Formats: sequence, C-alpha cells, structure tokens
Amino acid sequence: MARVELRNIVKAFGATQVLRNVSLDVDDGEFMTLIGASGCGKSTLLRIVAGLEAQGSGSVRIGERMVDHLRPRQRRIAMVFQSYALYPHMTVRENIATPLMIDRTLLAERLPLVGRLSPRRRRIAGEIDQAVRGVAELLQIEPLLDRRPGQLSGGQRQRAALGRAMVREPQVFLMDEPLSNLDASLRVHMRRELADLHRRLGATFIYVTHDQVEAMTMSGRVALMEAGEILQVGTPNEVYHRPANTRVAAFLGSPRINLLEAAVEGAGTLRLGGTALAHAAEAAGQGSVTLGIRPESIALTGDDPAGQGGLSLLVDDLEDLGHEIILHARLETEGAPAALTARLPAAAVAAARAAGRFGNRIRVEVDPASLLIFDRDGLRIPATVAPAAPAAAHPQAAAG
Amino acid sequence: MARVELRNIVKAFGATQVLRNVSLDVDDGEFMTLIGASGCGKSTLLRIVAGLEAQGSGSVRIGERMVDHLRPRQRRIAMVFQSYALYPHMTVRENIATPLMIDRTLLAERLPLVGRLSPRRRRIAGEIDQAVRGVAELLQIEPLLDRRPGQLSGGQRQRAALGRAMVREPQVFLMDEPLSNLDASLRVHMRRELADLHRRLGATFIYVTHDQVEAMTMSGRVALMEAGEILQVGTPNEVYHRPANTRVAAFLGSPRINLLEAAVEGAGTLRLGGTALAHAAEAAGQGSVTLGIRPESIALTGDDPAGQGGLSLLVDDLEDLGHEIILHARLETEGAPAALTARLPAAAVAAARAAGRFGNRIRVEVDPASLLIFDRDGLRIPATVAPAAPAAAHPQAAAG
Amino acid sequence: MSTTAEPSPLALTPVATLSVAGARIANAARLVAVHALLILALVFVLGPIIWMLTTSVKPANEIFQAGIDFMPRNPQPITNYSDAFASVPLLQFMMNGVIVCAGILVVQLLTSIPCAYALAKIRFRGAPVVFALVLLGLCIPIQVPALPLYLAFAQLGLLNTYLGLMLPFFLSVFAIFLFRQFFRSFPDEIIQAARVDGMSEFEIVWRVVVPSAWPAIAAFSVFSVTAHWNDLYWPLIVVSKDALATPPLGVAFFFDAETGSDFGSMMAAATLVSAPLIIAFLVAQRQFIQGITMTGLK
Amino acid sequence: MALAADRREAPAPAAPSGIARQERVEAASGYLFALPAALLMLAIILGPSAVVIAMSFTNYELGAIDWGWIGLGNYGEMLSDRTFWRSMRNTFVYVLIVVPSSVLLGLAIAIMVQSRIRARRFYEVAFFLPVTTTLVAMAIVWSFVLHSRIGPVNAFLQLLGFEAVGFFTDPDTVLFSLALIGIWQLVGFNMILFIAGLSSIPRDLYDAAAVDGADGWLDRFLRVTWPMLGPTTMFVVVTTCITAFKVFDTVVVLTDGGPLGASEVLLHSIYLEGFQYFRIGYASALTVAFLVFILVFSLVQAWVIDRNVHYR
Amino acid sequence: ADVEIEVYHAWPSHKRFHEPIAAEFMEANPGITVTFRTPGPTYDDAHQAVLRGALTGELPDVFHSGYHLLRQLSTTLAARSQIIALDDLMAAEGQEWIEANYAPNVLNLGTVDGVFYGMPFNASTPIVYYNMDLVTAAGGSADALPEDWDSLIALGAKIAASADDVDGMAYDVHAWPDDWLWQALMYQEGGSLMNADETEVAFGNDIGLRGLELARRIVTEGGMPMLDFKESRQQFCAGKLGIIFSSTAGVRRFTECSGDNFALKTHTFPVVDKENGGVPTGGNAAVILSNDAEKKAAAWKYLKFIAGPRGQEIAVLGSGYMPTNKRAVEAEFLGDHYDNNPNWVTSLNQADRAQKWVGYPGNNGVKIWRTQREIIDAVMRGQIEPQEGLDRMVAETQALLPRN
Ligand SMILES: Nc1ncnc2c1ncn2[C@@H]1O[C@H](COP(=O)(O)OP(=O)(O)OP(=O)(O)O)[C@@H](O)[C@H]1O
Ligand SMILES: Nc1ncnc2c1ncn2[C@@H]1O[C@H](COP(=O)(O)OP(=O)(O)OP(=O)(O)O)[C@@H](O)[C@H]1O
Ligand SMILES: [Mg+2]
Ligand SMILES: [Mg+2]
Repeated sequence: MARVELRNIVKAFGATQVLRNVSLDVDDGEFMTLIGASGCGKSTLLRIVAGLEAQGSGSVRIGERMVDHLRPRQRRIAMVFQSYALYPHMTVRENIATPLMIDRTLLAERLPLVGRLSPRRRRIAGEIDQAVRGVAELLQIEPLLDRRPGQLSGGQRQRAALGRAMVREPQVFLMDEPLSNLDASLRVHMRRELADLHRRLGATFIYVTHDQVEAMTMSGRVALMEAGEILQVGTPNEVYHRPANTRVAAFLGSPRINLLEAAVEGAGTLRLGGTALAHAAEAAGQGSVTLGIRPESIALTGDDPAGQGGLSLLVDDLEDLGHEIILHARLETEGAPAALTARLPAAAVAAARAAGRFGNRIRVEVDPASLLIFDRDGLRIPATVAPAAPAAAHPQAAAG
Repeated sequence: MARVELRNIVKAFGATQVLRNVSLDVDDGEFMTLIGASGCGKSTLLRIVAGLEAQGSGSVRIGERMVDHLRPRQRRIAMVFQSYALYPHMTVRENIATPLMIDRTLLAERLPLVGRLSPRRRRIAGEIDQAVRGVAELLQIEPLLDRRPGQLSGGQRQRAALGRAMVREPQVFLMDEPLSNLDASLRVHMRRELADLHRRLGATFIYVTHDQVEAMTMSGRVALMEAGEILQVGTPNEVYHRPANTRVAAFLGSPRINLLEAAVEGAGTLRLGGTALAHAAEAAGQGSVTLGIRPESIALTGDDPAGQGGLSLLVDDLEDLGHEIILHARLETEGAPAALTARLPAAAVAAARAAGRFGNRIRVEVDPASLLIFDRDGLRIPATVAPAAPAAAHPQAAAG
Repeated sequence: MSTTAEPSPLALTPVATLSVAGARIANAARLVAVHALLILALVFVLGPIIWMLTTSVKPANEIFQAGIDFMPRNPQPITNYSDAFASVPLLQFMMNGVIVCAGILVVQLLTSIPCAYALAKIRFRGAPVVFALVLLGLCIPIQVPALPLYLAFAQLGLLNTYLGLMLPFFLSVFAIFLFRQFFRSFPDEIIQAARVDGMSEFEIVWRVVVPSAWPAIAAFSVFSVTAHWNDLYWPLIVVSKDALATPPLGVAFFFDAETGSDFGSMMAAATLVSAPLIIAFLVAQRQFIQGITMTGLK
Repeated sequence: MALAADRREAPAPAAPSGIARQERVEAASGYLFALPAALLMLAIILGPSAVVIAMSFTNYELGAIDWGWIGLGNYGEMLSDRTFWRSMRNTFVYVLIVVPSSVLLGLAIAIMVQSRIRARRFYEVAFFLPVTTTLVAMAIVWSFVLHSRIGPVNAFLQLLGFEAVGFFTDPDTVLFSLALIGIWQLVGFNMILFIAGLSSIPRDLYDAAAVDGADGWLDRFLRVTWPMLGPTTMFVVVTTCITAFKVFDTVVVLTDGGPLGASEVLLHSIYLEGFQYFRIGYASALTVAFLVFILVFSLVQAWVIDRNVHYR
Repeated sequence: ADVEIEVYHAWPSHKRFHEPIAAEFMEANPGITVTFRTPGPTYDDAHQAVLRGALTGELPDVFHSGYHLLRQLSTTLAARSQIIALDDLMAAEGQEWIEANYAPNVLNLGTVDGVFYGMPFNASTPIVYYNMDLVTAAGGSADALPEDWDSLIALGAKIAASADDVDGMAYDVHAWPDDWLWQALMYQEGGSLMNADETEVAFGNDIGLRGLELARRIVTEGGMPMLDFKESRQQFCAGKLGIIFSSTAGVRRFTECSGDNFALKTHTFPVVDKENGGVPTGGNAAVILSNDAEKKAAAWKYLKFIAGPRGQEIAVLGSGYMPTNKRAVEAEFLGDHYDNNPNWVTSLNQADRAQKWVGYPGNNGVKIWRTQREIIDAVMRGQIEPQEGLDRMVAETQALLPRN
C-alpha cells in the first residue's frame, strides 16, 4: 500500500530544465536510493515527492493515492534533511513531538498563551509524550531528550532528526543526504544503523546521496540520475556489474572504470591495441566497441613465463593504499598510448616484486568474465565474454 | 639545507594541551605528511612551523637556522591553506604577485598613489610579472591569470594558491589539507599533480591531512599524530604494515583493522578462540597478545574440504561495494563472539557462492605473514609469523 | 509563480488543498492580498514624500487650499525652487552638509575599521575590555556627553567651526560593532596567508580586509551619512552662522513663524535637501542591502 | 585602560629567546589599532559622560564664577519638578508606542517583502526611503499633512464622516502624532534589518515545518520565523528603543513641547535647561536620568530577549 | 582696511528687508561688510542664543533685541561690559539730528533705566485682520467692523456658524512665542505687568482675571479653534478663518497670501479702557555688542542707516512695521504709500495708544513666558478656571522673579 509511483515528472526552474520526464516506481517497503552527481536533480525530485515543490507536469502516487493536490503533511511521508533541520530553539523532545502536536491539536490550541487554556491539550500532550518516548527508546536517544540540537554531536542530531521523521509513522521516508555532514567513521556506523532501521520499520525509503558506497551498501535498488534523467534503475549489483551504458559504468566505481576502444574482429574477437583480449559473439559486426574494464578486474600475470598472454603496460605511477595498490599505467597500443588504472592487492604486488616480475613494464591479464562491452552509442551489449583463443593472441602481442 | 627540525614543541591554548613535546625531523626535499584525527593538533603544529602561532616551548629550525624569532615571511616558507585563502578581490595574477611585491618593494612604494612615483617600482613590477608568468606556465593556469578567485573552479583555485606559494621559491612548503575542499574525482587528480610538483620542485613539503589515501599515496614519510603526540614516523608502507602500536594500526586502514585477543601457547602458538592460527616465536611467554588482522588479510577458505583449517565465522552483514564486499561477521569463539570485518574481492565471493560455500556460516583463513602481534601495552612485537603446525589446529577447530 | 526563491512564512505553499487549479487560484488570491497590504503600507510611507514633491511645484494660492488635492492644478516647477534658493543659501547648506558628512565618515572609517579588525581578528588581552566599552558606547547617544562637549568646545574655540560640527562623531561605536560582525566572518586563513606573504597587520587591513568589506562599508556609509546629514541636535547647539549651517538647520530657518510659512518654497527646500541622500541611497542601495544582509547584524 | 593592560602584558614571560615574536607583534598591533578608537571613545563619549555625572552634583550655570557641589540637590529638584515628570511620562509613552509598532510593522512588512521575487527590491527601496529623508524637512511636511483644520488627512477623515483631529494641537493626540512620524521613519530601517535576519534562516527549516504539518503561515511563523529571528529582534528592539528615547527633532520643529506640555520629552527638557536656560548642573542631572533609563531599558531588554534566543 | 560687522536678528522672514538694507548700506559704505548670522526663530530664542554667546565668547557685533528682552539683555551684558551704551554716540550726532529723525517715545523704546542701549528698528502693534469674504457671508460689513470685544466675539460666532469648515476667530495668546498678546490684554484695560518698583506681579487683579476670562470667551463663544501658532496663520491664509489678531508687521505677508482668494481688511485693536488703555509696541531695537573701536564705529554707522529714512522705507515695505524714523514718511521715501494702501494705515491709526513692551527684571524672562503661556492655554481650553489660572500665573511668575 505504500508504493511510490512517479510518472513523467518534469520540472524547470525558470529556463533551466531540472527534471526531464522522470518515471520511477518504488515498491512498498523498498529501500530506493537516488544517486547522481551534484546538481542532477535528486533533491528536486525528492522534494516533489514530499510536496515541497510542485512539479511542472507529471504525477506522483503514494500508496495508490494520487497526491499531487495534497500538502506535504497529508501525504503521510516524512523527510530527513541533510542539515537535519532540527528546530534549534526546541529540545529534542519538542522537536520530535512537533509533527504529532500539529497533527493532533487545533491551531488555537497551539497558540503561545491561549493554547494552554485548552483542556484537551493536556490529554493529547500525554499521548504525544508516550509516542516520543517510544521513538527515543528505539533510537537510543532517551538521555538526550532535554537537550537542544546545539548541544548534540552530529550523529545524535541525525538520530533526533530520524526520531522526528518516525514519530508520525509515515508510509514513506524521504532522506536527502542524511549522512553527508558526518565524519567518515560515524558515517560508516550510521550507514549500518539506517539499513537496520529500514529493516525494522518495513517502510518505504527513498534515499538521496552522491556517495557510491552508501548507495551500494544500503539500498535494495539504486536509481542513477544524470542531468535530470534516470539512467538506470536496478539493484546495486546490477548497476555495478551490468551498467546500462558507459555513463552509469563511469559513475560507479572508484577508481573509475577504464573505457577503451577495442576493435571487433570476425565472430567477435575483441582486440585491444594488438592483443586479442576476449571473445564475445554478441559484439560481432560492430566494427569497434568500447570496452569497460574495472580496475579490480586487472590482475598481474601469474607465474607463467613472461611474454605469455595478457597486456603489456608501462607503469606511470603507483599509489600504495596499504591494503592495495592503485596502478596508473599506459597500454602499449599502436596509436596513442591509452591510460589504464588497475587496483592490485598489495600482497600480489609484493609477491610479484619478490619474483622480479614488477618493473617499469609489467604484464597484466583481464578477467574476461568481468569485461563490459558497449556499442558506439555507449549502450552495453549484453554478452557472454569468453577468453580469446590463445593461439590468436600470440602473434599480435609480439607486435605490441 | 632546507631540513626542518622540530624539537620538543609544546603548545597549549588556555588549559587545553594541544601539542605535548613533539619532535620531528623532516629531511631536505622530503614529502612529510602529518596525519591524525580531527583536533589532534596537526594544523597547530604546521602553524608553529610557519610562525603563525608561537610555541609554548621548544624550537623550530629550518635549514639549519633557528627561526623561533623570525616572522613568517622571514622563514622562507610558503603555506597552502585548506580554503586556498586567495585574496578574493585580486586577480589570480595579483594574488600570485603579492608575496613578491611585498618582498621586493618598500612599504612606501606600495602606498596607493605615492607608490607610483617610485621609479624602482616599475622595474620591479616587470621582474615580478616575469616570475608570475613562469609559475603560471608551470601550473598551466596562464589563461586564468586575469580572473578573480570567485570565477575559478576548485581545482583552479588550488593551482592559483600553489602558484602564490611557489612564486617566492620557498625552501619549505606547508600545506594544510589542501585537497579536502575538492570533490572526489578532482581530489584523485590533484593528488597526483601535487606529488608530481613535489618531484619537480625538489623542495621540502610538510603536508597535513586526515585522509589516509592522501597520506599513503603521496608521502615519502608519514607522521601519525594523536592527541598532540606523534605516534610513529615512517614510510607509508612501514606505518601500514609495521605499525608501532595498536593505535597506529587502528588509525590506518579502512575498514579498521581487527584487533582480537589471542592466547599464546608454548613456544609461540597463537590461538584465537579455539583455533591455532599461527606461530610466532617472539610472542612466546606473553600469555595473551592482541592480534591485528587487516580485513584484506582474510580470505575465504579455498576449495579444500569444508571443516579444514582456518576460522569459522557467522555472517552478520554484507556490504557490496561492487568491486569488493565488506563482510561483517562474528568469530565463533569460546567466550563472547568477537566481531570481525573482512574485505573480500567480489569475484571470490561470487565464486564461493557459485560453489555453495557461502552461507550463513563460512570458513576463512588468515595470511599468517600479514598478522600483527601486539603486547599487553599495545606495542607491536616484531615477529616472523609462520603458519601454525597443521596438526595442532585440527582438534581445536572442531571444538569451535 | 508556483514557488518562491526564499523561505518565508508567507511563501506560497506550492500545493494547496483541493486541486491544482484550486491551488493556483488560492495562491493568486494570497498574492493579491499581500500586494494590497504592501501597497497600503506604501501609501503611508511614501505619501508624505509625494506630497512634498507635489507641493513644491504648487503655486502659493493652491497650497493653502483645504482639501486633498494632491496634484497641482497649475504646476509651476521653477518658482518655489528659485525662491528657495533666493531666500536661503541652500547650496551653502548642502555644501556644508557634504563637508561635514564626508569628514565624519572618513574619520569614522579610519578609526573604526582598524579597531573592529583588532576586535574581530587579533588576539590581545585588551580586546574584551574594548569590546565591552563598545557595547556600552552603543547605548550612549550624543545627547549625553553634549553638555561637557559644548563647554569644552567653547573653551577651545571650536564653536562655529567645521571641526566642532564633526568632532563628536569621529568615533562611531556602531561602526565598530557592525564591522566587527562583518570581519568575524572573514576567513582567518586569508589573513594568515597574508602574514605568510609578509604583509604587516596594517597592510592586511587596507590591502586585504578593506577591499572585501565594501558592502559593509556601503551599509555603514548609508547609516552614517543619513544620520549626520539629518542631525539637528548638535548643529543647533554649535552653529549660529549661515556659513556653517547644515541642511536641517537650513530647513528649520524657513520657519517663518511670525507671518506663517512660505510652504511652497519650504517644500522645495525640503525636496532639495533630501534629494542628495535619496539619490545617494538609490545608487548605493544594492551594496547597502547586501552589506546589511551579509553582516547579519546579529 | 587598554594601554595599561598593554604595558603589563608586553614583557610577557618570554619563553626561549624571542619565541612569542609573532604573538607580540600581533598583540601590539591589536592595541595599536584599538588605540585611536579607544582614545576617541574616552575623549568624546565616556569622559564627557563621566563629567556629566559629576556636574549633576553641582549648581553650575553657564558663565557662573562661583559654583559648588550641592550633592543630590539637583536630583531633589528633579523629583519635585512637574516638567521633569511630565517629560518622563511623555518620553515613556512615546517609546511604548513607537517601539512595538515600528518593530512589529517592520517585521510584518519584512516578511511580506522578503517572499516577493521580482518586486522585492522595489519594496525594499521604497520602504527604506523615509530613513534617508531629512526628518526636519519631513516634519514640516507632516505638519501640513496633519494640519488640524486644512490638512489633507483631516479632509479625508471628514470625507469619511469623522471629526477633524487636532493632531498637533490636541494635548491628547499630539504624542500619538509625533509617534506616528517616529514610526514612519523607523519602519523601513527595521524592515531592512529583519529582511537580513530572515534571509539567514535556513530554508530547510521551513521545509521541515511543512513536512511536519506546519504549513499555515501562523504555524510557520510561530514555529520557525519568530524563534529564528530572536537575535535580530533583540538588536532591532534595542536600537529602536534608543532611537525612540532620543526623540527631539520633531518636537523642536513641530510642537516645541506643546500644547500644554503634552509633547515635552526628556531631551527637549535637557536642551531647554542646558542650552536655553544655561542651568548646566540641573540639565546634567536630567541627562543622567536619561542615560540611566536608556541603559536600564537596553539591558533589561537584552537580558529578557537574550534568555530566549540563544540556542547554542 | 575693511571692517566686517556681524548682525544677528530674530525671525527668518525678516531677512527679506534686512538683507536689502544691508546691501544698500554696503554700497554706500564700501569699507564695511555686513554679514548675517542665521536668524533666530523668535525673539526669545535669539535672546537666549545671544546670552549663550556672551558666555562662550560668540557674540555678534549688532543684535536686534526684542523690546521686551532689551532690559534683561542690557543688564546682563552691561555687567560683563559686553554692550555699548549709545548715549554718547547719539549725543555726538547733535540734538538737531536726533529731533529731526526720532520722536521721544520712539527713543524711549530703546532706553533702559535711562540709558539708551537700543536703536529702535522695527515697531508694531497688534491689529485685527479680517477675511472680508467670510465677514460678509456672516452678515458683517466693512463699514461696521467691531470696536469692542463683545461685538468681535459675536461676529466670530456668526462666522463660525456660517459654514462647516470655517472657524470664527483666533487670538493666539496661548501659542504666541512671547508675551506680547498677553500684555495687549492687560494694556487695553490699562493694566500693567509689574508694580511700580518692579518687585511684584501686578496683574493679579480684576484686569488679569478679565483678561483670562476674555481669552476663554473667545474660545467658547467666538469660535476660536485651539491651533498652534503656525496652523492658525495657515488656516487664515487658506481662507478658512474669519478673524485673526496679529502684528502689523504681517500686513505684507497676509496681503500676499490672501491674493485672489479673499478680501483682506485690517482694523484697530479693541481697547476697553479708552483713557488709559493701550497696546504694546512690538518690534526690536539694534544694540552694539562689540567693544572693538573700528567695529563699533562701523556698527554705529550701520545703525544710523537702518534706522534712517531709507532703511526704514525698506523695512516698512518689506513687512508692515511702522517706521521708527520720522523722515521715513516723507515723499522721498514712503511717500503716498499709506494713502494707497489702507490696510497698512491701521497701525498708524492706533500709534497714539502704543505703549512700551516691557520685560521682567532678572534673567528668567523667557522661562516666565513659557510658564505663563501654558497656564493661559489651560484656561482657554477650559481645563482650569480663570481665577485658578490667574492665581497660578501670579505665584509661578513671582517665583521666577529675582528674590531681593
Ligand atoms: N529554487 C531553485 N531555483 C532555481 N534553481 C534551482 C532551485 N533549486 C534547485 N535548482 C537547480 O536545479 C538543479 C538541481 O538541483 P538539486 O538540488 O535537485 O540537485 P541535487 O542533485 O540535489 O544536487 P546536490 O547533490 O548538490 O544536492 C541545480 O542546477 C540547481 O541549481
Ligand atoms: N586559537 C585556538 N584557541 C583555542 N583552541 C584552539 C585554537 N586553535 C586550535 N585549538 C584547539 O586545538 C586543538 C588542535 O587544533 P588543530 O586545528 O591543530 O587540529 P587539527 O589536527 O588541525 O584538526 P582538523 O583536522 O580538524 O583541522 C583542537 O582541539 C582545537 O580546538
Ligand atoms: Mg541535493
Ligand atoms: Mg586542521
């Protein structure tokens, strides 16, 4: 009952088109993450769902109900803001109580002095206090209830903001980069806490971030946005391993995926520089394709005699991250040397060094199964990539 | 000649002790990184070197010269700030020229109207312009010289700030988190550019950051600070792989290193939970030690029959980062289950899953060579760790 | 018109209750109501100013017509103005106003900017004391020290001099307060960069801080100039000669109580006297409003 | 006093030779920068104010050769002086009318203006215009606009069927008329300050309030705007108060304290006693009373508001 | 070398004759420059400013003092030797010259306790101005303008009743900047301010009481609105006020402002006691405040000029004041001006009733009037009874007089 359906949402601010025909279905109880570069329209989309911004055209349904004409409070949603947006002059308790207070009392009862005269208000206040306590218990912020936001740490503020969002038991939680103001270690912690909360509440979450790690680790599905459009929707695994196009592939993953021009020969032999790298029947007839090689799909060629299979690289730079080493190298191709980044386990490099196989020029191999193939328009060609016939590789490699 | 030597630097702000007896030698031409958590005193130390802050006691030498009594400009240093600190109302050209202008002209010559009367000024202005151009060329910002900082992107501002620092050809560059205001991809880029610049200039760099990746990738040596003290100084490799103590080990590496209590038996058999994990003669007689296990040193147990060697884990949570998977698990030990985090290559997990070896309970093994052993006080025991005798391991594993 | 750029309690909530069309109508209605209220307030605020302008071009016999004829029937744009110039040395008054205001403003800036900078950015023990004095000074209007100042000025022969007109205002605690607020948000790192670049504190102020403080300077200038251009109290006390009279004194002299006042030329004079300020404000308003907003004045 | 502190500080416990150089340079320039202002402050504000307090205990009259200390004599006379009590009462009434009206009106206009997009600048400038006009000149305008017999406002009132009002000639209304002019000149000023305050309220808070259901303007105002404007309100109220206490120009030009002393205000009394009747001692006592009231008013307000606005 | 003399006078509107006179004087005396201080708003304000200047060393060289304050001014300044007695200078001009130019009662205006300090420059008496349009509309006529208070009040009442937006009359004693109109109320019944030896207030009698009652009646019966000084003048100019009492000095201004709007007519001030009653002579006398010999000589020259026939001609035509110089009415000067302008003659018609406008002894003249005025105002507004008002006036005035 708390599905969220966006249909053909269009939004412009003045002359700038911010959302171009965005449609998205979020299932009941799903954790959907909107991810995209800064300024791509994520917040705007979220605010349209919340009713804080009116769409230019298109419609929003929340739990089978058209909500276009409803005010935020009537949409049964809650929102958590990047800045937490706690009321600085209220205690945490008052902050959390506010949505309920507004929901349950009449305007007159909320007026500064007059309000106290209402007999109903006392009863309601009791109920509300119950609810606030319940939420505080869940979030383990009971000891903080009488502090002001200014007296809280980032993580505590975060939890208070969550409490305010939860207390009305909304069908849908909207979160706009709720973790981006926290420091790294707290972020890791809150990441898991949020995922946990989602599991416990069973509500629908729509979560905005531009942090890949958050998107990858927390969400059921990810919607990747760019310039007001959704490029792909899918599970984190899908978008990472089966990106719809080069833009998605390039956005996810750090270091960035290597995108290299490759020639397609015959029945689908993919040739990079001079080397036949793999074989993909589906690419046959394309002339040339873009190969996507994740840095982690590149491995040092093992103990087989040097000169055997794989690619020969000129090492530019090594960045030692301790547990792994980022290798910046150039592919010795025929034309201009193409840059290539690889992510190598520190242990593997150490081993290779020890074996004298790690000099200025090294040989690496690419796991064909993880190769991504994109056509001229950047769209991925779903392909089962097999290793190239070893025979085919040899003569060319010598030329490289 | 441009060594920097800090001797017993002490500094307090009011009652808070910010630096406690810090000594550090930075070699001529070295890239030294100060890393530590927020508030540990990195910036304060840097500012003391610059002469922007006076130490409580202790002394600073730059290039064999005591500089305690010298003002910043006399110390032949340059500083690059986190916010770049460009003069907002001046063009890039004027920004870069300012240090030279101040250096070479008299105060009278810099006065608004009077200054123009000086004949010397014109000549000097010519020289300065030469110098500014030289720097701009090196940094490839010539086309930006006439813009104001407000009209530049983050990376461009960064380069302008570098230009201003370089133009006086200082002996020492001090940089306070110069990359932290840049977005992720630009940061990666500028990281390499800075390292490159250091190589070309050959000057001494003291670089403050709280980003491990920066520290690990750029520096010749790293000084790790905590609460106003330097915990360890060494090459990135040293501090990562041979941390002086648990604090250093815990600070570097993400996810955090696993620190687990282990019992030492006999001649140095290290026993975790019930499993004999490794053997280290140097630990003999310690009773119990703390084992440091880097998340990446944990690997899924290979194709050998289940129940064979290694540790048995209960899986709590998986965070799929695409290229790798962070595993949160509990070690099935005798007492309270100890938490363990492992970093597994996505491919390995996929393979294990395919082979049906990846359920709620999994078996992993730890590369003994990468094990770190700390004594009761948290100090690392330099040890050559060998695999435990396989025989010893078996019976206990069954008990676990 | 669906949303507003700035938050405000009256910002139109984008989505109202009934339907999209209903919401549009409700928003439009609210918009009209708000503008109606604002325009009503404008009548109160601008009415006298407009009346001054129209009266300044009315012939004498139309002015003392009972009633609410705002517009002149036979406008005579010149007569009252030339009368005004003829009967009092208005240009002289305005010139005096310019000299006095400029003198005051320059010295105020020279004294308050360094002090505000010191309070905002320099660590020295005396800072809290000086700032406490500033806060105290904020609550002491010129009328309090006026008597001793008058006596002292009489002793020093400063009555009926420009210096006498300006001296009591050479220090503006308000300026110190305002600039301090502004400078506090000026990044420390830029100042440190300047120190590393070798600038003296003095140079930092005029080379780095002042050029970035234009909005605050503009805002303060508007306050200062309007206050001193319009001040009546002090000039009334120290000036007794036409040659030194400031604009408000000049206007006050039009009061021709014995035979009733010559309203037409009085309004012409009032217009002329107010005009420079209004024009100056219109020119500086963008900076002024920006300066006020940036300073926050909190 | 800044100097004294400096001298004590200068030879600070200088650690190893010359270590605190930068700090001393900094501190020295701090004192140097504050010095001219501090001296001027002493010379033209604090010193003379102290002299006023001293003179209030004398019977000094301008030009008098023999004068002496009379202790609290002036204050005694003040307390039994009808004119003093009257100016006191009038000043208070004036402040009590002007401050709330101009603050609330300024706030209301600021809120309405701030949410305009295109018209905002126009309104800002238009409402601020009265601040830049010469009050003396505008007082003359007001004197005619509010003429009790032939002024346009009365003509309008009579058109609506009301009695003509003696704005400046009826002792019961004259203070209100002066207050009206005071409000007229202050509203734009307060509006600008409030707009500055409003612009610094984070938009997120309004959004949060909307999601929480506070989407009516009153709820938004009570829950976000008003609490967030606390510091601005404090500043505005205190400055408005001081300005209101200083009412003088309009009284001198328009009513000279009349009719029946109904518009006699403190500053005008001080001016008359000091600069017209030359009774410096007595005028000083009045001035001290004036200063005390301003200080007490400001401090009490600052304290009351301060307790309710500082959240951090 | 050139001598500069600085002149200070009250009433900004007087610039319109002071300046042309000075211009002619300077033309005739090339070695002397005359500069003016910013005029004081009223006689009282100007007087206080000069006293202040005396104490701070900022005195003008020539000052036009209101007659009623001349006594206080000269007493105060003479004690500090800051004012010049003009007797010697007069005597040096010769008796013949004096007689040719000045009547004794005129010179008396500038004389304090037998010493001649002030050269009379302007002289005026209060007269009545009628808006004849309103008078006619109310049934009055130009030939039968009231001569006594009762009929004046009756006419005022009729005018007030004749139209909605019109008021009857204004006798602005409650708003007048000095006590001139109050003295007029006393004098017209033959009363006086002080007793003969100037120790006590003398109006604490029937005359004083009747004066206050009359003032109150003008309000209650005569249709007088309680406006302030400027407002009633503006209202008269606007044609909405039937009768106004004012100085003859305003003839010119009122004539101008009435313009085509309504017909203006002046009439003499009603006097109850035809024998002893009179009207106070308003105006001012010029005093010399500089001890510098050169300036003194130049100032004397200036005084002779402004109080001479040509100076007076300009002053009279610029205002409506009566000339203080006998020769001013000669053909060469004012000539037939009075014949052609009947409204200007009124002041001359009551010249024989002109009495000296006196001031109080001591230093509190200005403050005394502020005090009295407020009580008169309260009486006229009906807030206190005339008797009570009179008692308070007497008591409070007495308290401000010198004690000895
Ligand atoms: N009220 C507004 N008026 C005009 N333009 C706006 C407004 N709000 C947003 N925009 C513009 O719309 C675009 C999308 O903004 P949005 O806030 O949705 O981006 P975002 O994806 O949330 O970015 P970020 O990650 O930086 O928060 C941006 O270019 C922004 O400048
Ligand atoms: N001027 C100052 N006055 C008082 N305390 C200060 C001052 N400057 C720094 N501190 C305190 O000194 C400690 C160290 O500050 P410092 O700026 O050196 O930390 P840091 O290591 O640079 O941290 P970060 O990574 O956040 O920049 C902090 O606790 C800080 O609060
Ligand atoms: Mg956003
Ligand atoms: Mg720092």
